[in-house]
Amino acid sequence: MAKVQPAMISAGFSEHASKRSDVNMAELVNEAVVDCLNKAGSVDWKDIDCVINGNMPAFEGANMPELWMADHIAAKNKPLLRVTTGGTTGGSVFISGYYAVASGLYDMVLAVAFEQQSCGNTTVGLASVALGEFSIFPDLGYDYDKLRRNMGAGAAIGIASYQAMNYMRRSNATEVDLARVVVQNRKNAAKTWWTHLKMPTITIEDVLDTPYISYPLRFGMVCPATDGACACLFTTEEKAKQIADIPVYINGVASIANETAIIGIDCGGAGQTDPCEQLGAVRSSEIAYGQAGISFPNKEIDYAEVYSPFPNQELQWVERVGLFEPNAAPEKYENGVTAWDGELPVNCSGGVNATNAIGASAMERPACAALQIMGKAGNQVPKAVHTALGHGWGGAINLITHVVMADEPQRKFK
Amino acid sequence: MPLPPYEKKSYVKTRTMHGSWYLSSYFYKFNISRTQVFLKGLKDGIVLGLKCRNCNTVSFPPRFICGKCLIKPDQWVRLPETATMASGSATYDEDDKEREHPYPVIAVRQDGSDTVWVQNIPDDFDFKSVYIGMPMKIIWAEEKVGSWMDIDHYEPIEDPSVELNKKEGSVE
Amino acid sequence: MEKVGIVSFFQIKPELDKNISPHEMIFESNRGALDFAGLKKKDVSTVIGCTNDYYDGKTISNCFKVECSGAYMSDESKVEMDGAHALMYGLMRVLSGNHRLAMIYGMSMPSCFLYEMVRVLENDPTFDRPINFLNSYTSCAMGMRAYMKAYGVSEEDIAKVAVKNWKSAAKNPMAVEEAKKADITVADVMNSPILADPLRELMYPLLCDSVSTVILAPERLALKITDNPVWITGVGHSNETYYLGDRDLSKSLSMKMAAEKAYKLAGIKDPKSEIDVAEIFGHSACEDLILAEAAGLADEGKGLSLLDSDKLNPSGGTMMGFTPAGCGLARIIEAVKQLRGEAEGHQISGAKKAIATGQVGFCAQNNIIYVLEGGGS
Amino acid sequence: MPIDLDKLQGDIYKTKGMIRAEFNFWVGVPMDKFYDGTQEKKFIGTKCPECGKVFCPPRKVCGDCFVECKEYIDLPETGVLKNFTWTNWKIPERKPRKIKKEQMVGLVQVDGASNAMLIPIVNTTTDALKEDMKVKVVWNSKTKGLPGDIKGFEPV
Repeated sequence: MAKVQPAMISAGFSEHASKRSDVNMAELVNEAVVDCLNKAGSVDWKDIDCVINGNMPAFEGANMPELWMADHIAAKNKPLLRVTTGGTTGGSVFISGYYAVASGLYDMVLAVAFEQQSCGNTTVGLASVALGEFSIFPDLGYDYDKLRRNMGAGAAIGIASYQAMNYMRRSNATEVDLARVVVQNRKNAAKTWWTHLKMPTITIEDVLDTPYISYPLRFGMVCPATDGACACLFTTEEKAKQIADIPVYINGVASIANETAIIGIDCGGAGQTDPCEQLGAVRSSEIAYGQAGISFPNKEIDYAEVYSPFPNQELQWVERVGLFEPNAAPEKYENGVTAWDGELPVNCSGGVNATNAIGASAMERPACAALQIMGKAGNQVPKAVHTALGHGWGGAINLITHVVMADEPQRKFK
Repeated sequence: MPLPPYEKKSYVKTRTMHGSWYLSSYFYKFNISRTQVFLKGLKDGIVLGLKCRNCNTVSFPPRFICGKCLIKPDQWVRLPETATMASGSATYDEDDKEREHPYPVIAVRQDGSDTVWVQNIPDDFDFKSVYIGMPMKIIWAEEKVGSWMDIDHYEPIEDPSVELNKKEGSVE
Repeated sequence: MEKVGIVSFFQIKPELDKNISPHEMIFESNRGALDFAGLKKKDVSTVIGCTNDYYDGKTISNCFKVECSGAYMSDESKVEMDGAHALMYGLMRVLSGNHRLAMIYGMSMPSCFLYEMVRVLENDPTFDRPINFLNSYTSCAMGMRAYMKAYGVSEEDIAKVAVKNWKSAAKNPMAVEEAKKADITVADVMNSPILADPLRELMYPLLCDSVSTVILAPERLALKITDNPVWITGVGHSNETYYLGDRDLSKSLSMKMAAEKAYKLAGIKDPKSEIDVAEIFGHSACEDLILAEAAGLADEGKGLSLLDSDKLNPSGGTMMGFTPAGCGLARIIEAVKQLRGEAEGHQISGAKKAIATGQVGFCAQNNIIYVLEGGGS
Repeated sequence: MPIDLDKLQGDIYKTKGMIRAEFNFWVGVPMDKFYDGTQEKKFIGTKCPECGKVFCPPRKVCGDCFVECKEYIDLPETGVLKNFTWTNWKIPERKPRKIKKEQMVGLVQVDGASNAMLIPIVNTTTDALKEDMKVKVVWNSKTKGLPGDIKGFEPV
């Protein structure tokens, strides 16, 4: 119900790889911005009114790096805003791009998210999410070894394995179901030019042969650490019609926060009793669908990109965002409903499971979904895509971003 | 077994400049006014939870802010020694290579409370036998000193529902 | 731009080392702001935080602040710049019509981290950071030297600005106690130790722990909530290049561009006469002048003339207590107090229009400016 | 594990952080060439193809034109001091500390470049520093292709 209808006209990516050793952070982001502007047709960099930027701060050890890289992201002498919310950074940047246009303050907004994880140590970065919260426990008498073990499970992989246990308990999904998701993602990734883990020949057995990292997740199921950047260009409905052949209208956005899972604040218990219940995602999708005028997401959504570094999360999120009935996802994956040529394709870019440049990942989800609507995606699905969604999660699985877009403006608009 | 190779891209390798972030120069402040009461309770073998008067949410261990209502809860309630397993996993400790089977870790919800907490379980426990919803109980430390480790670990207790479910022919 | 009202605000009194946990501090401030306007938690549909992972010593510093900031089940996001930038995002959300009430807070606890050290992490990691000479002190000092050279201003003149700010802070009940220097003289400032020539210790603000919270509402709703809202009628935001060697440090190009946009939105033709109160976020005494000139309050190089009136920083500016990531919001709150006539001890009578600014970066690289107007009732 | 109950007095408890995170920033091709140059004791800059500005240290992108600067040019060892300061504070990534000998630092515009770089000033006194003074680079005796190769600039 935004007063100004925002539209997305272009998306650009840098090449993603485990070590982009040829570029520094600024040059990496520059690649994505240049790619985005090249694909935007008549838009010149001087037309951009505002630049919004974000990444996961502690992973590169640079505080507010966008100030340094202002020249490289076409932000010299322009407004520059930094939005960071952990894993959902990309989604939050995307959403703030939406709001910058929807507010009527800016006409042409560039949103950029990036991550160069090879600069730092991701494990230390993830550990420092909770280290501050835990530093008191040894003083309260908590055994240090046990603390490390128990709380080490609180980092991203740990939370995911808790989620996986709960999800498998609920839906009776097996490890084969999880491996199937991985195979689908990595095969899809092989068809997109910028992705990281391209494995066109992978099989379920290959995945199940790898050792466990944290039960029930195996090494072969876990996302890689990637360097990469993504840029999106937003503008108003009127301008978008002039510039782009098929503009993508952003019709609903939401980023609902929930209480933390597994670990609470100031030595307290955690509010989410079941980490795969995800009230925040349910509420976010309700709000975003409400804004977009979507009543039956399972029928009206043509394409979905969900943020799933771990395969169990992909199964879980497609249910929580209303695409499938609860606990029905494993069966749908088995029947090929979500495959590239299925009824409801999911993560045809390979998803986060194949490419995880953390700060950029949550933006690549709506960006890839928008490219499918435009018909310009690397792994374009055969069916016509009219409505798509992009989703992201972050923090202590308590932050969610949810974006719904379509090839026509909101029906209830005006 | 390694995964099949993926198409690796190669890039020019440039120099690196070193940088560091000293988290050791940071301090962290905690409000332990509620934790103190909680730990004193543990010393006497009492399990305390903190209840929000507005939404009746009970937190264990106590949280000094109720996120749902944005007020400070102030009503102490005594909780039973039993708990329910809320979630669980097993970590393969990278530093401890000699150990063959993984360490089980669990999150439990104390009965009567609405929050979960990561708790200890004996290291030699067979993690494949635990399941979500399993009833458990507190095993106290031999000497209680008012520390977090007064709850030594949790142990499963007999669960009649397993037998009942079997009779019904459930998958579980 | 449609008018957006500031309906409620709250600031925790700054202290050098506050005996409170950061979560509790945010709770007190956000709860205080809700109570001040008589609102309930569920009325607020979006919460924008302004914290910095390097100030908090935690990655994803907002994920543990959901409960204490009242963001549970509301649309939450974080801006990692200054509090004033977070207000900009809140403003966008209210203006879009998707949200009705937006709560914005900015906080940090300098008693728990080394601010000067963290600023070093802002450097270009490929050149400036390994060389390790660009920091808060040297950048302020070079800005000051450029200003002094360009306009023939002496160190004593800059000291006068600092003296004025410390004296104003003494009148402000919300100022940190250590900053209340009612008897300070120019000689005191000139005799204080040198941080980086010509910047002296008393030209640099005191770091302190605090939280500031502001609640925004669109025009019609604001009038229902309070009789005395303060309107945001204009906003401008701009950023210039990072490289100090490319910039003319005696001016602030980004503030100039931001102010032009803000005045255009607010319909202000002559800022010199129309603006009654200017709350400027300058990192040092000299930056106050540079930014005030760029904001059009005085001609270039004539910033010292502002000392004759009470217009510039009646609260003491950053000298009243500088909270990284919260200072911009504190400036806005001080301006709001002036417009509501609630500034005890340092009220400027008949204040109608005010500006408040926020910044991040070395030598005020990224500036944001708000035009605020009073007059609800 | 023993617990010190006396330490737990009062409502607020303060703990200290534990770890240190290490980072290795890729410098990118233009800066890599710059450091190759410093190893051979010379300055290298990039030139913008549109506005003709020369950047030293080099940059990939010109902020005013937003085009890639592909042309590398050699620059002389002399320059002009644009701005300077001196400080007794050493602020590394760990803890700021005060040192006895003041360090001089300035913005030096290498002749032929259009921007200035922040670099230490050596072999002079604080009183002798003046804006628009001619300066010349002092190389370290051993150059390793690191920023430390440039000891600083000294007045001519």
